[in-house]
Amino acid sequence: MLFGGVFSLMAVGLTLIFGVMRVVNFAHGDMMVWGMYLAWLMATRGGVDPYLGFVVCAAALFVLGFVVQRVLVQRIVDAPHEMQILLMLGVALVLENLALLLFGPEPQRVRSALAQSTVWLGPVFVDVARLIAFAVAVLLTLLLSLFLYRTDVGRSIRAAADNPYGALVIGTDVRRVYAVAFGVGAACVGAAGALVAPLLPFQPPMGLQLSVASFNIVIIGGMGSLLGAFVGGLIVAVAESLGAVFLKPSLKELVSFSLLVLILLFRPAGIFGRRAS
Amino acid sequence: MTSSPLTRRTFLKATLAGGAIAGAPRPLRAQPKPFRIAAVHPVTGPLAEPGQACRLGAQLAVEAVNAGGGIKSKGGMPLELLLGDTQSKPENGRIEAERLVNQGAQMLLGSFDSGSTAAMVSVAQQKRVPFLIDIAAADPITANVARSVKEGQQKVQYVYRNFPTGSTFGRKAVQYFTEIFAEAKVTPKRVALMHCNDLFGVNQSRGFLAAYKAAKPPWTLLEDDVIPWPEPPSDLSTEVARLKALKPDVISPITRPASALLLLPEIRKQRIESLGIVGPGSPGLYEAGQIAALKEDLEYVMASNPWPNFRSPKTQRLAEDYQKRSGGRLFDTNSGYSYDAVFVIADVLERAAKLDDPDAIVEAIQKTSYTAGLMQYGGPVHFNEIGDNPNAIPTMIQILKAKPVAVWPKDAALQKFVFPRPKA
Amino acid sequence: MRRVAIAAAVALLAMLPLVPSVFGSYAVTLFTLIFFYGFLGQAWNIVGGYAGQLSAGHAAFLGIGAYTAALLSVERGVTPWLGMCRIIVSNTEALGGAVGYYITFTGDPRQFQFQDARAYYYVALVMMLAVTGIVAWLERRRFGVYLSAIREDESACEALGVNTFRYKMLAMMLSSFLTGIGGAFYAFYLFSLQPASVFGIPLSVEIIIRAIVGGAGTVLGPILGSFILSPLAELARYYFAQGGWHGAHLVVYGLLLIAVVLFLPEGAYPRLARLFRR
Amino acid sequence: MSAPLLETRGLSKHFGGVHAVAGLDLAMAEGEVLGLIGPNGAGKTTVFNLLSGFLRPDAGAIRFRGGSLLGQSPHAICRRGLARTFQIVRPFPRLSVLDNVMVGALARHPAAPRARAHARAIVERLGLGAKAAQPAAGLTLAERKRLELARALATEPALLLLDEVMAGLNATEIAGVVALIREIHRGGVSILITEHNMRAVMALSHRIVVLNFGEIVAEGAPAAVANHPRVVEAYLGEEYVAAPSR
Amino acid sequence: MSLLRLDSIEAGYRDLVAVHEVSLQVRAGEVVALIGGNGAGKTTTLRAITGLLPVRRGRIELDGERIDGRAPSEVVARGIAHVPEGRQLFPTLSVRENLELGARDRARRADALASVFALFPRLRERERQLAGTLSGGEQQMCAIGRALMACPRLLLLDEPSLGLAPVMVKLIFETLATINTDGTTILLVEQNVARALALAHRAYVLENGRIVLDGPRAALQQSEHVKQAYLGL
Repeated sequence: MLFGGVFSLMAVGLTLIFGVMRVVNFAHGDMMVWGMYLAWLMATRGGVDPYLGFVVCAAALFVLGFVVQRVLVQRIVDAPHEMQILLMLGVALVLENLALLLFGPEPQRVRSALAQSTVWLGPVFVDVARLIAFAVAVLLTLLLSLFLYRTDVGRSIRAAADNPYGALVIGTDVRRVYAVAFGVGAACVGAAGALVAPLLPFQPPMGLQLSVASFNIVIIGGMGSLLGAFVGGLIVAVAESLGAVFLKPSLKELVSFSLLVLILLFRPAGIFGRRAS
Repeated sequence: MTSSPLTRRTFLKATLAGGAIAGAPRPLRAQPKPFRIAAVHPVTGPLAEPGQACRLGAQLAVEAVNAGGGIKSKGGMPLELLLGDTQSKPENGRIEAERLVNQGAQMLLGSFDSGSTAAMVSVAQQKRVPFLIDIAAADPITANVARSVKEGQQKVQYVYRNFPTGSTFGRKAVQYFTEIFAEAKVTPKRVALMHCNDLFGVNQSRGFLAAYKAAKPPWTLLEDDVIPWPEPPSDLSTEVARLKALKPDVISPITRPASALLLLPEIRKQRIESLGIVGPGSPGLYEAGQIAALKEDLEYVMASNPWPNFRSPKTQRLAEDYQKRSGGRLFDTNSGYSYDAVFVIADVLERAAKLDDPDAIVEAIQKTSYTAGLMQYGGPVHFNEIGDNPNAIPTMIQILKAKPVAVWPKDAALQKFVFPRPKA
Repeated sequence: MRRVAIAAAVALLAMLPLVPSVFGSYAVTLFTLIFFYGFLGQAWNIVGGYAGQLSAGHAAFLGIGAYTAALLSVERGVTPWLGMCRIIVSNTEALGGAVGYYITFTGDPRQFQFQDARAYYYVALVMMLAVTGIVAWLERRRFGVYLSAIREDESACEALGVNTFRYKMLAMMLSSFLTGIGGAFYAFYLFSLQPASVFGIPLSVEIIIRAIVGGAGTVLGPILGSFILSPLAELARYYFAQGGWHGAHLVVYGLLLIAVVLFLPEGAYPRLARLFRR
Repeated sequence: MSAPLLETRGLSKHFGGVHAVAGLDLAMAEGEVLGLIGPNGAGKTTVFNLLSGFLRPDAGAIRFRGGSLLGQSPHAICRRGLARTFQIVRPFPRLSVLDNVMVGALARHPAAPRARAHARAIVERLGLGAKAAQPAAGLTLAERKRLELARALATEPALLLLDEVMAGLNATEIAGVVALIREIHRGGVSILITEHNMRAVMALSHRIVVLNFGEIVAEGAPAAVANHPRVVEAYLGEEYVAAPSR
Repeated sequence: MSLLRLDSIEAGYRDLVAVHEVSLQVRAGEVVALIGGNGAGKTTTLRAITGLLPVRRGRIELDGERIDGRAPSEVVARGIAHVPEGRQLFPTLSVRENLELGARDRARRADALASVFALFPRLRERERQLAGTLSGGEQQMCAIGRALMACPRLLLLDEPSLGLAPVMVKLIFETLATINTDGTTILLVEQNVARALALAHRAYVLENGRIVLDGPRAALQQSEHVKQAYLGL
């Protein structure tokens, strides 16, 4: 359940990129893995606790996202949808294997003093680290929505997501807005990566799995809907842990998959999605 | 953390150099043409970690053979490794084997996971290239070939394996459990089995359950309450909560490195009291990185794994060398079995009547009786009618003072096991 | 001219049967896999390319096909030749418990096993050509025209009397049936089957990227894509997989993939077709 | 009078609180050209969507050639002989003009060669012959409108619903389309047309129904309707405006 | 000197040339109408001015400074605001957010907002409402207001009457007259030729991508060609 916050943050990043550019970021999970490795680097080399280091991770991933959009995605915005998927798959492949080259194949885990302790909340005991990850992730999501709803750049991003032509007509530098949006989406997942680095062992090939998890959440919540991604993350986390309690633990993943199928059958646009007109 | 990026760079350099030595033809003296071996392992993708260990083990062995004068009966012929990467995907096992055979490989070595190993079998049988499996546990890989030879569909078996089979793992684990419990004078009534729900974990747990049913030991396995988890997991708290509800005497996990990093701290956090954690054999419970990350959580944990024979000074020397070359990784199951496989091949080549005839090599393989291996064997390396080495067996190891130590069977033990685990 | 392009492609294809007698078995294996992926890409093309329904779950059908064929053969001695025809009838009960099958290597053609690897080459070639022939034939028929129209505008199709649901369903069934056949081939070519590898998303990705690179929704796209990407992967492996830089070849392959997308943003076939038209 | 070709009884549809169509009773005889006019938002397009099966009515009945159309899917309705065009033209952009028309023709001629021949004839008849092999994406608006007509015609309908086929065309082009519709009508097709271009719709229609707020406000011969005070009120004398609605 | 000058520009989409050698001028303070049938190239001309379409030949000058080849953001920054066909609002953003996005200059935003609200009191009432829920006329007001937020020297309007009830069309055109009186130059594309000619000082008639007629309002209102083709008389 407490993973929900992080799930949400990761999905919010994906849905932001999709909502604005209509590009499915297949390298999303790999960007998250890079967030984890950056947190790990800082913790092992500089002794920076990941609960502080996530800021740097987010910044670094922002730059990565910005550059990917400017240099690669921007060039094929008009190409068919599937070509963009292909491009992002190429990026994912490069990111995954660069991580393998640089960091090696062993699973890593960041040690944070906080990750060791637990507190008792009434009858259940809770991991302090998870509690913090959840709180920070929710806080970041709130900050993101403040950014989107209260700042000029944020408004431009929402405007470009709503109607790119309209944004162009009124003189918005849409290319810059796109790059910023991609950067912010990547920063979200980078921060999410740093936050779970002390909780979740990570290896370079994990990216695909994380991408798929994000897609599930976003589809369940509704493509392009920030609220949907946020609530979707919580729903999936709750559904999975409930599923694990009441069903065989091995069916845990099946739960979110079935949820996905149900959503696709009965609400193809997702819980908070609007049908394209 | 032992493998920081700095040492990683030295590791890369080391393996790069190793690759160059093993990979380049050596025009130094007027040596005979090198004998080429295709070493196919999953060095990228989800299985990259053990795959890279296998590759480095094989590379070190080739260096050692060549430094020792190559294959003496063939005029000091050196060995050369041609390297292949399955990317952890079966179809690449086949195409990499084909590519390397095309580049002149005369024997195949590989490939850690059973899927790509099976795909390589077809290359071996169709193209008549002898194949020594260094690691892959699935019984049918060799048994199926042996059966088709027996039934006359195939003339010759080209596939041999120097690694315990899945059924051996189960049988030996049950045997060790029984012996250790007897030695410790306990009879656990509630042994709880947990496993990762991937191909490896499922096969391993099935083998263990089957062996338990067959052996009918005095201790009791909770057969109906086996707890699986999806691999890699994101959270094991519910699984461990279920485990706690079982009130286990002994916890018996089959892990992968990633899941072990979650499982053991979770067991501590949920304060499950038990006699100890004894696994039927799996990675994740003994590697240097895991010990560094898990620290006291791994202390006293036992697992039945193929293990190097550290009583031998030769093994100790190599383990040190390996640690230096790998940037601090431990010489263990994967590097060890790949290392031994190269030496078995060298021994075979030494004895083979001629090398340009695969059947002559096969004949030499079938007559193998090799005793200088670095791993802990139950006897000399030899191959039975199925093509397996019946003396390839696991050893019970235990983490004692942050070091994995062989503790059972008695003749392989470096120290006495500590069981039940002392209360903290 | 479109005809010239097709004629050139046909001429190239006509040379393919000669490959095994000219090149070594590595090339034969490489081509076999190219054909295999061309076949699967073409099967995907029906639903994903022509009908425009992006189906990432395709590997699931491959998996079911492969499992059924293998199970029928391993457990009941039914020949996969027959299994290939009844793949669509999936054996879910047996699938549920299956965790990896290994097929006995017999070299018996009746068991769809061949001592000579070239046999697989021809089977894969015929499979690829046959499915391409089917797609080319369907493209000019009612089925093909309807699928393309559905891709372009579904409700306009409805207004013109097209039962879009029915045709999407038919496309899905045909595509799955063909993918299932591919699965049977896969199982007996590699002699083992594991859910993780056969059902995985990575395999779906492998199938789809080839069709997209070549040009989704065109007859020759998936084949072209397979002929472009497989050699690129091999080249990357050949030059960058040696030595200690584990993963370097996949970085290179990823960069090549990115380059292909940037230079051929509509896929290779439309570009090629334009070249011929000039 | 024999049984009407098309008949609706109490046809109603509301979106949220808005009654787009409220209890519409409409009847059309075989061979008739009926004009359906009204200001923007009067409910004309909703009526078309209800008749062609793209929307389900909340209440009411639709009978066509003696059978009910309620609950029928759009493709089934098309096969029963009721074809429509869309106000915003929807060609299949990457398909050739001929293939576009062929999609319609296939509804009557399942064999591709016959459908193609039939489509070619219609393409020629509607003056698109020179562009038959081009992708529809490259057509001008006027040509797209013709293509839209051609596709609908290829399904060999008994009744053709034309939704603003003249919107956005210039005077010459409008004259061409009017002639074309006359010709189609002569070929035995009944026509229900909505149009903002009053001159054209007055010239074409035998009878006109004026819709406002989902209800019929006037009905009758073109000349009579044009002078009806409620119609004048609804239109505020903007009869020469050829602006399409949104 | 003219504020805007188009010198034989050619522009189009892919293989299609939509306007050929179009030359026109708009002097400061004027309302100029660009009329013609659908597909004549009116929208294309406006899009070329704003930089939404590349100009293939010819040149566009604003105040003697060349602006063709510049990105829309730069063109807008130089004082041209475009109210596109179909309004192109941001439907899930509030009216106020839509308006604020139109502003180029943060410092003058509050003033600009106040004057837009003064011009369209209806927008102030609906300030917090999502733009997608406005009626068609209100949406058109919002689109014009959004363009005015940039405090433009030249306002380009593309079919402001499209799809609006007659009462609303009347209101919009009255407001446009006010905007012009307040000092904003207007280039108007409109199919409602009668209304357009009533407002404009001068007009150009575009057919098949070429200017076929131009002159002061009165001359065009009298033109037989215009009467026949566009006024339906």
